[in-house]
Amino acid sequence: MPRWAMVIDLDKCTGCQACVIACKAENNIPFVSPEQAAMGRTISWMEVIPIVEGEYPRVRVRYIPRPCMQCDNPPCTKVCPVYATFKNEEGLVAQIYPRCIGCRYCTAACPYTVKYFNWYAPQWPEEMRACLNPDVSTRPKGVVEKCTFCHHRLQKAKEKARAEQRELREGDYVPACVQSCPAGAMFFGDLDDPMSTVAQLARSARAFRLLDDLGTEPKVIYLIEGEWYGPRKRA
Amino acid sequence: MDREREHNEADAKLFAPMLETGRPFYLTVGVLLALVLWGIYAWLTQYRWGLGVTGLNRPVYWGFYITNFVFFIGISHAGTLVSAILRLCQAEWRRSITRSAEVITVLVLFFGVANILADLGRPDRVLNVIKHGQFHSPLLWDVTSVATYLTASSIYLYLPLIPDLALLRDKLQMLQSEGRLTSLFMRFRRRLYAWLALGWTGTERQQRRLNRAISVMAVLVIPIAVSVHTVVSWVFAMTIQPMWHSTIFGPYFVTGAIFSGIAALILAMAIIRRVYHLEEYLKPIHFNHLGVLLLVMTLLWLYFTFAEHLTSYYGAEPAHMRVFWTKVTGRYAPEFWAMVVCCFIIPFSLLSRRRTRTITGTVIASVAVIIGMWLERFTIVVPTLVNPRLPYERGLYSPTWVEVAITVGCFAMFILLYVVFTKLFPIISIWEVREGRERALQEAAERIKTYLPGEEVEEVGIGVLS
Amino acid sequence: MNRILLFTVILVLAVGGGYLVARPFSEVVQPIAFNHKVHIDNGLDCSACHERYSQAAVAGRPKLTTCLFCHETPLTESPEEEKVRQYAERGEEIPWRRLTRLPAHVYFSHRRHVVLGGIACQTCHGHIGQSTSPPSRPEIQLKMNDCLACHRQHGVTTDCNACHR
Amino acid sequence: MDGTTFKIERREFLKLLAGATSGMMLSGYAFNKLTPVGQAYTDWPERIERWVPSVCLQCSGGCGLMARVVDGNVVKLEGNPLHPVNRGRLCPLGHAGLQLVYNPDRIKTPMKRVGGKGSTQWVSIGWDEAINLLAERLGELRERGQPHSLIVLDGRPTGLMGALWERFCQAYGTPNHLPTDEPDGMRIAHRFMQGLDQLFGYDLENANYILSFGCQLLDGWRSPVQLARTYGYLRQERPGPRAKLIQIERRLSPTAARSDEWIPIRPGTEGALALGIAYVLIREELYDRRFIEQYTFGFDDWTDARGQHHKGFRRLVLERYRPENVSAITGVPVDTLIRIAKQFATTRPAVAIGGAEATLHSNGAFNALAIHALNALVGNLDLPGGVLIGEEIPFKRWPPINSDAVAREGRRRPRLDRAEGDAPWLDTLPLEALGERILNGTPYEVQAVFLYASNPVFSTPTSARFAEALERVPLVVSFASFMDESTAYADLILPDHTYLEKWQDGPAPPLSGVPTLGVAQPVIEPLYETRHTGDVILALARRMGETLAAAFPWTDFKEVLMFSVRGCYEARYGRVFSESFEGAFIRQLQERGWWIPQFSSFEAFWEELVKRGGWSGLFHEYGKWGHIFRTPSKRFEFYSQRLKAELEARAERRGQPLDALLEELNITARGDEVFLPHYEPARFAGDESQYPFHLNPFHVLVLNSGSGANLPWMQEIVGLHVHVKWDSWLEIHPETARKLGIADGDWVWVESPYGKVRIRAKLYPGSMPEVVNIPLGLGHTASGRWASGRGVNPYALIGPAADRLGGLPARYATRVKISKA
Repeated sequence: MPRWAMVIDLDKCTGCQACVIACKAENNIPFVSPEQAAMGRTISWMEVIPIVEGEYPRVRVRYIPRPCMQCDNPPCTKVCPVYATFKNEEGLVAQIYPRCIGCRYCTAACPYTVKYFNWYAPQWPEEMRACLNPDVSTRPKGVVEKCTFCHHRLQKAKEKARAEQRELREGDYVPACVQSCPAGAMFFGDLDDPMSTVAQLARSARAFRLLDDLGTEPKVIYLIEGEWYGPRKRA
Repeated sequence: MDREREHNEADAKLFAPMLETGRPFYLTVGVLLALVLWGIYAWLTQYRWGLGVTGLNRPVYWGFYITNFVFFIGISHAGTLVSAILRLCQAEWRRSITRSAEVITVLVLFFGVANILADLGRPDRVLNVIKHGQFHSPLLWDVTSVATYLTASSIYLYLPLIPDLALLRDKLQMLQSEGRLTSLFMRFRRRLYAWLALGWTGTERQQRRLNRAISVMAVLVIPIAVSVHTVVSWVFAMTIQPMWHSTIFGPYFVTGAIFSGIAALILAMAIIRRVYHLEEYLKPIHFNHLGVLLLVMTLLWLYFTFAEHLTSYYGAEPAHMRVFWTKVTGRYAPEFWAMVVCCFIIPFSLLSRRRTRTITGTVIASVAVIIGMWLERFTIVVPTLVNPRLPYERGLYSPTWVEVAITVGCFAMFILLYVVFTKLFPIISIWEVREGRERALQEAAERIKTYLPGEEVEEVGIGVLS
Repeated sequence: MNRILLFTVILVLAVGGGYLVARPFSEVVQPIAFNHKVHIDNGLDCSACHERYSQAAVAGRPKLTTCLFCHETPLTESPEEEKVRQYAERGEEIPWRRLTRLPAHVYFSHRRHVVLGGIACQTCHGHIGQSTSPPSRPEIQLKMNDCLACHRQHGVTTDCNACHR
Repeated sequence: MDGTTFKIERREFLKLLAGATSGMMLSGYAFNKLTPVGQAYTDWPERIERWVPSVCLQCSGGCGLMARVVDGNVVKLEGNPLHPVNRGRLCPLGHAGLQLVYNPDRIKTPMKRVGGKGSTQWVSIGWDEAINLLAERLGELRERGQPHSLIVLDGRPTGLMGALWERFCQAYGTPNHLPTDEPDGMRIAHRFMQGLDQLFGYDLENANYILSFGCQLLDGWRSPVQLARTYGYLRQERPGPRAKLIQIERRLSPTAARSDEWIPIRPGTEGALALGIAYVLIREELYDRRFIEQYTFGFDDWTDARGQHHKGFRRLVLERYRPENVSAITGVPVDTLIRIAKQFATTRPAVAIGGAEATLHSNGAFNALAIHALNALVGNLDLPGGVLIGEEIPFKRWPPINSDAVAREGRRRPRLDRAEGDAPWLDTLPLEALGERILNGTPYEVQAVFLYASNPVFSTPTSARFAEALERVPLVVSFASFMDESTAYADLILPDHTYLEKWQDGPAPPLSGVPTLGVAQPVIEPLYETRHTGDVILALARRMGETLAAAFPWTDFKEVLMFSVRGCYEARYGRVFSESFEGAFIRQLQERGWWIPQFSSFEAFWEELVKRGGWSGLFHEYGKWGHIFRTPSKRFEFYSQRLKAELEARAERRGQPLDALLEELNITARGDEVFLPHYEPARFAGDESQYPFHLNPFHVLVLNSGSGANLPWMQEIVGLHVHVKWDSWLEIHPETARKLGIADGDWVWVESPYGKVRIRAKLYPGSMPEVVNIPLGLGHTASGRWASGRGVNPYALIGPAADRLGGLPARYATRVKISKA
């Protein structure tokens, strides 16, 4: 069984947010009105966290793209009372909308705050419904949602590979954010395959994980900014 | 029979609320009903449009409802726990207050559950909790323990009610035989009492069995009550969120629960005393005793609060400190310090002196504690959520009219049900008061003798544990 | 006692009435009384009309052009067959109604099940191939437990993610 | 007793009745829920999926797209992996193309204004009627001999559409095909120093040191995805140490944030800093001596043919731009300046790039000259890692036009945006001045305005005046897809397709020096009654008489495209987009001079071109020394002889002394210094004592200066670093804010001599104490439901100023004051 993981090279990231919008387009994420947005109800499975540090003129802005960490030891799945969020055998933390009762325990338990709630039923102008992705359902009101590593792409990739009677290859399955990253800062693959790009990069001395000390074992691995003379990869 | 009449005359005031109803009652019910309807309307609005009509957001996913949930479950400790402990301790002054405490417990639990339902994004799927329940979720523990507690405390309310129901049955029977029972409703009530009284006649055997059942339940209900609030606290403590993930949350919440429970009980007693003119049954001494209990809980609460915050402060983990400062000096400082004033400064200054430990004093302290404890729940739930671990935009939370209405509706409905209960059932345990009047003095005297040196007295077959 | 009886009778009537009122709306009425059996007996395979079941998620319904491939000129004297040409004259597609449906949050791939999994059409669609007139409701009403049972039996994934997105 | 029983019975009956009814309703509802309502299930998605290549037109970056089309709808846009510009990647704005195409606010049919000027009522009309109407009105103008009174404002003047408009203007007889896209100030330097009129590329992938003077490399400059790709490559893909990026800018922009060092600088003094760096290079002899000797002119003092002695660049710099002087002007510490200069000189290849921030000033042209001079000092022209002078796309030339007498006469009239009709670069008027000219009727009355991809009422300083001007013009025609601020003044609206609905060419902006052309087919059927503006031009021409019709021998734009790309087929170099490994081999062959045709016929070429999405030139030939210096001296000219000649010619024509002309052009230098890169103090609107802050209206990648504002996704991510969504914000230095008593999130008034806006202040340590920043692109008053009424438009504050030498609008030359609202 593969263990899907993402590597994000912060040194390459330009903070452009292409990943954010690629995700919204791929996963039928509704936009909310400006008033709702001001209340903090924007849904953004992939979000870039800006960190402004230092004082003028030595100011630094770091951009940290943040999908669901797909923890190996997820604090959210433990607290779900109805098995609406769970970790599947490939390590993806799933979110099953038709099961969810909307108690928002998982959202409160997630130390990365990656879970979002449908405060209202999502809405689109009629014209825009035409460009919804038919591979992904639109969520009803009152359920929790989050980044799924575009697992519908995995299902399609698997089906395609099987139809072609071959094993899944690296690059067959890539989430929309990784696919779109203009700077090539994002990598995706099987962490259990020692030869995969992500596994190699995960071993890099630049590698770190967000809130690593919490023991959540995230499968999103970051590479810190700065000079580095180790092996390099082209996404 | 003579003795019976004697008693009845003495306790006429206890029967009065159930037999006579005046305008103030309807007025009260009317007002409460209006508030309840407002709450229901708010809930329907929320059901129709979704939780978007509340002020909740990301990252403040929980707000008023969860606060209310914890608060109501806390209040529920009023009863059962206090009355059970007092019973087990054979505190004689308990006799006139146990019932009002137990009723609080049973009724308020419903509103704890109701607030959880109000908080669900998909209340229509609530049965998933049973169909697909996952026991690794503390929420399931909650479901289990609250359900158990509701069952146990209902039984615990019912058991001591049986002799009183029989009294009522007999009373109404008497009235009917005198032809004074004309209304259909009264006749229905007579039948209801008869049915609920389970044929109680007060024989020795029945008495013994009842006492035994009550004492078993009293023993049983204490661990359940402790577990309920511990589990409620674990909903928070089992996450790894700053200032939730705390080992003392169990006892801290239980302490707070008993604390607020006693306060609620004092308030309820004071109102009952005033409205139903039960000054003879609920005496200053009762308030004094409960006041002392409240004082103890105040100190205990302060101890836990201090311990909880000091460890956070001293450890100085950045994530914890953000929450800490939000409470102490930041956005939620007004709520936090109001809580300290309400939960400690007011009750402590009033209750620590005998001179101010009067009925008025304890009532003021109780009102403060109830407000303070609600604020405590609020300052536990919200500031942590406002400060997510990652440097997101900090959330702000301001409840909308829907949350206020549902909260008010819950309080109103609780009070309404309480009022209705007092109109249907004796809010002071009549038989226990009688029992006290008949036997307790002598028993107590004998019991006290057993404490004294020298005199070897045979164990007296009294008390609940016999 | 009478009262209880009366109440029961009214309840039964009410539920039954409601069902009867709702029933016509829930029936699937096809624009043409299509005879599956005749087509199968004439040697046509499912894929002749449901073209893409082996390549894609959706098996597809026959386009008018597919029908006209054979029915350009009358093969029988059936008035139903005539309707095909009437649609053609009006330049309209035949508005076939969908009989077997899944909820919107379930993702089902025909290729995956039929080609990769080797599941026979009949497993889910029953004896539609033997029907002589369009059924008004599917013969087999699939529930999630049916899916799960089959998945377990074949030892394939029971991960919720596999079907729910 | 009986009475009571009856009563109960009746009540009971009513209850039962009610119960029965509700029971019936409930059960009916339940059954309906359980089983499908047959009638509703005619909706039967086939899920037939295709991927269609296209070209993104959200900005001028020229990225290739792959559109995922399911059942006739585009459901996702991804990058075309074969396209050399973006290699399968896409920026946020590119993804949001979906929200543009499926935007509910699109104009759905041609429309005609009813009720005359000033009315806001339009009626839908048919295309035939619309085109006939337009042909008639334009015909009248020609009959009256006033074809020149038509102006075409073209916001996308590159590529075939620009050429088509130009040809239409030629055949029709107007000189007024006026570009409205933001000019690139560095072009001035290319013209004066190298005699070339084109935009240069920069070989960033091979550079080791990039000195950016306010160039928004990662915020939408030229081709955002290509730049981001390059950035990633420079950071962690290329072998060897990471390239250094130094950002000299007045704001910590995302580019500055991602650079290795941010050097805040006083607005408008970038040229001085460049000269200060030049000082260090010259003083420490760190410049490329061989290059200076062989390929430059005017570095050392020189004597002209008449024996007159002239000052050289070296002496000017050594005399005037000592680091302490430069530090005093720019506010950049001396040690920083020296350090940067030494790094620039020693970390080769090093390249200096000027951006809009440095050149859109009243002294923009001289800033550009100073910055470009640095590239010459390190000899990094047309070399790996340097400035690249690229090839144009080899479009096939269109047949010449036989224009009639009316057209020829019209074309002889002066262009409306030229102050005196002399050399094209000198004294070009910015857009706002154009508005004034229309209002004043000078030099002639304007009778018709075409708005193509152009929204001057939104993106021009003193836009109210421009609106007035449009009110005054008898015929305003807009080809916009949205009811934007300018289209609101249109008498006729002929909505164009969106880019996913049409054939188009997508030339990539020059960057790698390699000509790259994207070719796009319609991805979906047009959603509405819109029409390709190219087709409209052709249809219009056909209806306007023989001569015009003859100039356009094509039936539709697709034919224009096919005709033109034949040039690529016949170019004997380059290749239809291909996988990089495949391309690498062909490239090696071509670099060695081999040419193997890829296709046997044009048809085969065309088919593959459309399927793969475009054509590219594959490689850049470095060091074409004879080709890149088209100056009188055939060298790189520090001392611009062309500038001198043209200024003198103008002075002479006017019969005034040169100094008087310089005075008029606001040039303070005199003598030889004028023609050398030197520092001219920038002028700012608003007195410093009254308006203490510089206003910096900055670009945001996702807004693309305004067109992104009606895309909800873009509104959601607009102000990432200050946590602002759906709104504008004012970035202010925390200390400055404290002094003014402004807290984060407070409403403030920003007032310039030209206007006043109310905006929310955000404390941002990345703003300079004396500069406040407002994003460009919000504050629409029209343009759709999501754009309209959100945020403020900084153009309301900006004065109509320009660099009069280079014709650059001085967008960054306004001062403001701030007060709490």
